[in-house]
Amino acid sequence: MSQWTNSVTIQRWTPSSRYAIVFAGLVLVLLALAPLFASNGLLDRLTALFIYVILAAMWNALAGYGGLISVGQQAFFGLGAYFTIRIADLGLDPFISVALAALIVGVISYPISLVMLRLKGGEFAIGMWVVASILHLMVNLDGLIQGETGISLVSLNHYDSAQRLTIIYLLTLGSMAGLLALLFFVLRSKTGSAIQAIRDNEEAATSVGVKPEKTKQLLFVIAAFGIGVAGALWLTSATTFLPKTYFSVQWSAYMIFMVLVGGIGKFEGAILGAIIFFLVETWFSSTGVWYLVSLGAIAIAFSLFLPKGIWGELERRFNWHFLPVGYQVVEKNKINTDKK
Amino acid sequence: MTHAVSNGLLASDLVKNFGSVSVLKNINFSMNADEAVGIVGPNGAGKTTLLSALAGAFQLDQGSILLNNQDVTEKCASARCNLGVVRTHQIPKPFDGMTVFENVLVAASYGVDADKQTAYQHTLNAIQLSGMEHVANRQAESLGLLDRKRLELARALATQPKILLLDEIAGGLTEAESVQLVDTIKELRRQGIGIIWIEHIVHVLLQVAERLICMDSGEIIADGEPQAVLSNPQVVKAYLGGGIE
Amino acid sequence: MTNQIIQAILLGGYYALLACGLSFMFSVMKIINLAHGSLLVLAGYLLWFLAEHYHLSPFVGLLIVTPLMMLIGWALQAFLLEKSARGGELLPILTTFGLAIVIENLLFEHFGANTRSLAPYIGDLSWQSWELFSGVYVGKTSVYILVTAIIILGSLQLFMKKTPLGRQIRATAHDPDTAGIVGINPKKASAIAAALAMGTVAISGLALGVRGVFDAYSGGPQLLFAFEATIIGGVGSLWGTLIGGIILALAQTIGANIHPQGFLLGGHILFIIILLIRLVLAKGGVSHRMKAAFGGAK
Amino acid sequence: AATSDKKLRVGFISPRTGHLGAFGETDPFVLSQVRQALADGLQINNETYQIEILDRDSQSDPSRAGQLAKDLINNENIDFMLSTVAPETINPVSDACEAAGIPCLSAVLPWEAWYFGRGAKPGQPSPFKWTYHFSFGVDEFYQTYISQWGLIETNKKVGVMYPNDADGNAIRRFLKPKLEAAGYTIIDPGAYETGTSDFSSQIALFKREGIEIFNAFPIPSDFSALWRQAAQQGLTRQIKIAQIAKTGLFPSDIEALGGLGNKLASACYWHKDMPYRSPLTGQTGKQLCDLYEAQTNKQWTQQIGACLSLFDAAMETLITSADPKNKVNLAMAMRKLNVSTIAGQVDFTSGPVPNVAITPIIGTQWVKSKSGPFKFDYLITEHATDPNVPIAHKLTPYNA
Amino acid sequence: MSCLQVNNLDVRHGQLAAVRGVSMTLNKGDVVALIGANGAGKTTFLRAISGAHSPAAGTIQLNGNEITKLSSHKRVAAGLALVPEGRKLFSNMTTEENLLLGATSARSGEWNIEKIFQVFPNLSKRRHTKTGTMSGGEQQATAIGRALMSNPDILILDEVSLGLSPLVVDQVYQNLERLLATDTTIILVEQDLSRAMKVANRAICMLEGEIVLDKPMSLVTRDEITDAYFGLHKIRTHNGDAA
Ligand SMILES: Nc1ncnc2c1ncn2[C@@H]1O[C@H](COP(=O)(O)OP(=O)(O)OP(=O)(O)O)[C@@H](O)[C@H]1O
Ligand SMILES: Nc1ncnc2c1ncn2[C@@H]1O[C@H](COP(=O)(O)OP(=O)(O)OP(=O)(O)O)[C@@H](O)[C@H]1O
Ligand SMILES: [Mg+2]
Ligand SMILES: [Mg+2]
Repeated sequence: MSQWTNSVTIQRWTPSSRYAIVFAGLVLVLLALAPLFASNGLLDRLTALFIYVILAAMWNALAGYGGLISVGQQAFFGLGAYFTIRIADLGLDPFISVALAALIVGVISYPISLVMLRLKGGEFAIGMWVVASILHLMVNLDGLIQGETGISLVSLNHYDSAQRLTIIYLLTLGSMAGLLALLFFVLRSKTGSAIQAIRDNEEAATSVGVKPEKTKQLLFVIAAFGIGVAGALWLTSATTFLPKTYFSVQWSAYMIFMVLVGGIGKFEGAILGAIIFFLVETWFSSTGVWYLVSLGAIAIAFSLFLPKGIWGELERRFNWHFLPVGYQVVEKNKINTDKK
Repeated sequence: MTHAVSNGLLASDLVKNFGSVSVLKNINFSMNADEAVGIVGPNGAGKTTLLSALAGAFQLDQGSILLNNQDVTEKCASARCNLGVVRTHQIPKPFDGMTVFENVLVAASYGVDADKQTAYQHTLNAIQLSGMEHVANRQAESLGLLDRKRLELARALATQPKILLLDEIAGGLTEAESVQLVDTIKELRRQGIGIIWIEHIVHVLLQVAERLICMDSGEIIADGEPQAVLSNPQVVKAYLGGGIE
Repeated sequence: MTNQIIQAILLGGYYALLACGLSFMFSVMKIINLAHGSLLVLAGYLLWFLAEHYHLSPFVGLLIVTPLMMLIGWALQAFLLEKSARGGELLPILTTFGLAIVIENLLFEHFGANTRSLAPYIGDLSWQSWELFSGVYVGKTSVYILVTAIIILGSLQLFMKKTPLGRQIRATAHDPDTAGIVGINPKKASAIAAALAMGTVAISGLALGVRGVFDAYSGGPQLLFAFEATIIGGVGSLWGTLIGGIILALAQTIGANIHPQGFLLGGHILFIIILLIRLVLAKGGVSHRMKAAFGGAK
Repeated sequence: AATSDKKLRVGFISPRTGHLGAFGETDPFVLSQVRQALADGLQINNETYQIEILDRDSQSDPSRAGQLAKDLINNENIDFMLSTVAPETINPVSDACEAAGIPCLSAVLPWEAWYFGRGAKPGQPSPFKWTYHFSFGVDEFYQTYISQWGLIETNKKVGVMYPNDADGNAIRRFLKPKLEAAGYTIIDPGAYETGTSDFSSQIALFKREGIEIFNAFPIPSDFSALWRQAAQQGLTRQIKIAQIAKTGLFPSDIEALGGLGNKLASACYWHKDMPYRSPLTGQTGKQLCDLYEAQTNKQWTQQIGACLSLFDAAMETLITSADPKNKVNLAMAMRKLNVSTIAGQVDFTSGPVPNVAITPIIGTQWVKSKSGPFKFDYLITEHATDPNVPIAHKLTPYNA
Repeated sequence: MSCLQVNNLDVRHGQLAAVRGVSMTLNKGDVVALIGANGAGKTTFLRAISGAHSPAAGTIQLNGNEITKLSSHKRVAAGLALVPEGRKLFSNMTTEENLLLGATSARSGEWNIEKIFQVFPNLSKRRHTKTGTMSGGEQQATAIGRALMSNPDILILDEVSLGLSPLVVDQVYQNLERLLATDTTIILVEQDLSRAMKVANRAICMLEGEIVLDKPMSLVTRDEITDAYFGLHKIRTHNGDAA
């Protein structure tokens, strides 16, 4: 009776994924050394790329794994930047302000999650947009911000320009690596399975012991925190805080584009999507309006014709699983080989 | 047949309305933790609703539920699952985006307090018990109806239930398939798991149930030894018609 | 105070008119159309274009733009919505969001950055008013807009309930495959539904252009207003949308009275509160009684 | 020096598209004039430098403006940055230059919103080393308004609509007390959020108070909604002077208002009838605008001259710096800049703070054109901040 | 004359060939019991016939007319009606509305709403009830009624009795027998062999996407069908079958 259960084992890492992790580690080291040889322009662009990766990974965690599609995540992007300004205005070092601001965003997102997670589907999606509008308007009530005109993080001027660029670069790189690791850890844990189960069928998940509220709240808060970090870092790199820009729904458009193109619900997909978006932006954003039109059109095309994105397609064709969060049941004598 | 049970389920005075329709009307029900109870009744009688009430899928309008003398009325489905009461769904609700193994693993990890290796073991056992070894790595989305129903069962089993609530898991099975299913359920009975089983295919149900309940219009109209219930004229009139016996 | 309440009701009519197409798509076709705002602006631009270049009064322009928008609705259904609706509940959100970005940037590409209004093309009507009683004026256009909202929502409601076509549209929205099996042409039914929705959007576009100004990127706020009106009034009830619009406008007015910056905040916060109340009502023992009470009113 | 040294790269970032696209609409024309004038290079310290202008469109998007600035600085190695129009473009560009140590000159944005808006504190030394700005400020508005409003007999009751943004806040904070001190009664319902679609409560207040002067700093879409509602609810009938700023600068804004646009009072930061000549192109305002109208069939706008004046000042900076490749020299040259441009004198030596030079604001009125070819004429009604500018029209009451 | 002819039909679900090279000819008045294990492909086959699922290869002819490419609503107009597995009623609409919808592409014929209510008298008191809240039996009756409203030549019933209580199953079959009197051609999927054998005059068995048995009911035995059910693995377990 019990032969089968004894003849199989559970595989999580595949050889290719081991190589991938080592490779990712090497890339990180290389990136960390970049300030030694890269030009200021490159460092600055890479900083933007890292922030895109954070945004895509967070939105993907929420939508791809949690099934929570939101067009209001700019709420936390804006808040991250706002609190950085607010705290720095009290006289704290701007980089310490970044960390504090992200924490505050995480904390604030908790009560928001209590309300918003009760909504489903499209109501959640647009409800979050309304939340973003509310937060935007509330931030505007702060006299420091001067309404839509915004204000700059002048305390950054204490650092000289080269030093400042390097600090921001390394801080962003570190944040990205840390946040990706955090996400990967959470998604691979049993919480990750629960998150996906809730996405697919909340009622069934509840009936086998999952606590959907808690699990979703955790995911929501992590995503908000991550996006808060992104917003705060963006501010250090851009210096100027303008409520309308930071709370713009455009950020949601970017996140959606990155995740759809890269591959929704694929950990690697979000990263790939961010890189693609970054390249597209670098090469084509000078075409202005047409660039934005194409972003929208490409997002539509992907969601209709390649719903699993580029990574999903690669995964299907070549059976790549570099950063697997799932499980495979394999026969014990076939272990250590990638499944066909 | 409500009697105080120190070890089992005791539901008193359950009332549930959907809008203006009252679906459960003062249901009183009890079972011992090691009993096998069959539930029959016409369509729309409220069987599934009763099962959902016991499993904690919604809040009752009135009434209370005791499990092993502990009041669980206010407890949600996941808490009740942790206490050992778990259900399957009449219309299967698989986690479409996950493999069969992952589906069952969620149940094994959350239904009962278990470390990782134990959870794996529970998962594999449940998969084997419900005959899904060959599809363990399949995406649940691609399963046919039969395997979906099996998956419902496997998921429920992986939570190591003490009382298992089954909702029409034999519907649409061929004869051979139902034989297999009955064997599985009998195995669970040997392990001492209590069972409540809703089924319209009465002859399958009778192979397992030691006690039969018939519901009609939100009320229990008969409860007791299966043959006696089946020959109850009220049951015949409301449920069986001339179809059986 | 009376004056403000009257103005708020008129404003509510405007929101309801903005929301018609969205509410219709949401309640009947189960699609949340995030491109609604941009389509509204598109209609506004079309009317503006006819007025500016062919000197057609926007009211006459409507005779051209409405069929045009209906055609667009048909095309949307055929090429975008149908396929995305099959991908589950969330896919249309993504595709229509993408569509919104495409439309607004195309509009920008074509019409540039200047804000436009239809008011100049309707002459003095744009600011004429009636004096209701001493000191209380109601703008003529505002009244027309409210009346139009009532007429459109009412006739849509009747159409969906009473006519075979309305029935077919509802059935198709519920399950297009089964609709086909039953003998309904699902493509035709949903194309008609989408065309109807976009037809109302043409009229909403007129209201938008007459009451205020728009530019290519004005769609977002309009979408939020429309969505809020729809949700506050209760999804599935077209009449509710009218009530929703008025409640939204009242909340904004109250917000504005509490704090000069509270106009938009008031509306948004009310929206969140209503969502919460709805959720609380849907749970718990009192729910069905409350629902029965409210439901009867709809 | 090697020939490559004799090339100067100048970045220019303005909103060509987006919400503020109306401002940048004329930039291509101005750029073509500037490039033509610089075709043979610029003489600096007896050497000829080729000037390459790298113009970029901020799309009215501040984050894009900041990115473009960084791109120009890091990848295009520009020597000098220019930027114009509104905080959305200028502030992020200035911030990027300040961060990277690149000289930057900008114009057309009330200087308070540029200086304090970027975090400088009154009474403290200027935190900016690399960025300079010339523009009008609150005080110019004050002088112009006092002068303009004195032209017509009123009850001196002013209803104001100042939004919650840098301009609005600065105006409320600095202008309102001055106007009150000058004997005007200010009815201020408080800051409103842009995007508000109903102004009934404010209109009711103004009617109750019987205001005869109306002053607002709204964005165009807000004003259009506000003013129509004011007309519908009977407010405009009592208004003698409707003085608006920030909106109504361009003919298209006014045309969009239809009949309600006629006789709106405005104030311009440049006018084609200003009696100045561009040192760079040698053109007068009138010549410049006639050329524009002939080339495009569109009515002239005030941004044409303002934009050219930025280039006038920039080229003068390069010339006076002696060594334009030296960034510190350039910054010092800006600090000492005092030059006559097509928009009049730009003088950093007498500014209110070291990084700012003040330019005038001229009272105007939109009047239905009698002779065409365009629908409205934009006529000068007063010249308190720059008496060289000729007055062409007597301000007429709005409700007359 | 044959009223429905299927030639070499292949139907796929993505990679999976659910129906493989199936041919079948139906004559007017046939009452066919379509039998097969779970996943044999019955539903897929019937959905392909009714146009809900387009086949990968093969042809379908109705009354001599090619309908392979026709969309499902046109097949209804041509005289084919399906009562789908799981009933698939429009649950947010009333019984009457569901029935009226069935008449959208109706041909002329004897069926109309009053006649349906005559045949299913228990429905008439549910006329204005939303079908979503009705009992399974009432729903099944409505589904059959809805199909009849189009006055079909061929009526296809997929798993008519799935999930229904014995009493309701009886009712459904009583109603079916009334239909038989009207000379309608019927295809019926039914797991309950005894039932199927009682009403049908022809048995077709499917196994793994293919037809493995096709005979008049009078000529088949129970064992033959059971064999066909499971292919080679013969399992003969007759548990206390319905008496
Ligand atoms: N969520 C709901 N909202 C409204 N009515 C409901 C809901 N759930 C069930 N009902 C109604 O309650 C009644 C009982 O439903 P239930 O599913 O419990 O019946 P059942 O006995 O399981 O029937 P079946 O044998 O057909 O499965 C039915 O009339 C059903 O329509
Ligand atoms: N939507 C689908 N996607 C993928 N595979 C499917 C789908 N529907 C059915 N299948 C597969 O096609 C095969 C035939 O299924 P079908 O439903 O036609 O069988 P059936 O004979 O009607 O079975 P049952 O008696 O369970 O209704 C099965 O293997 C099933 O798993
Ligand atoms: Mg049930
Ligand atoms: Mg089937």
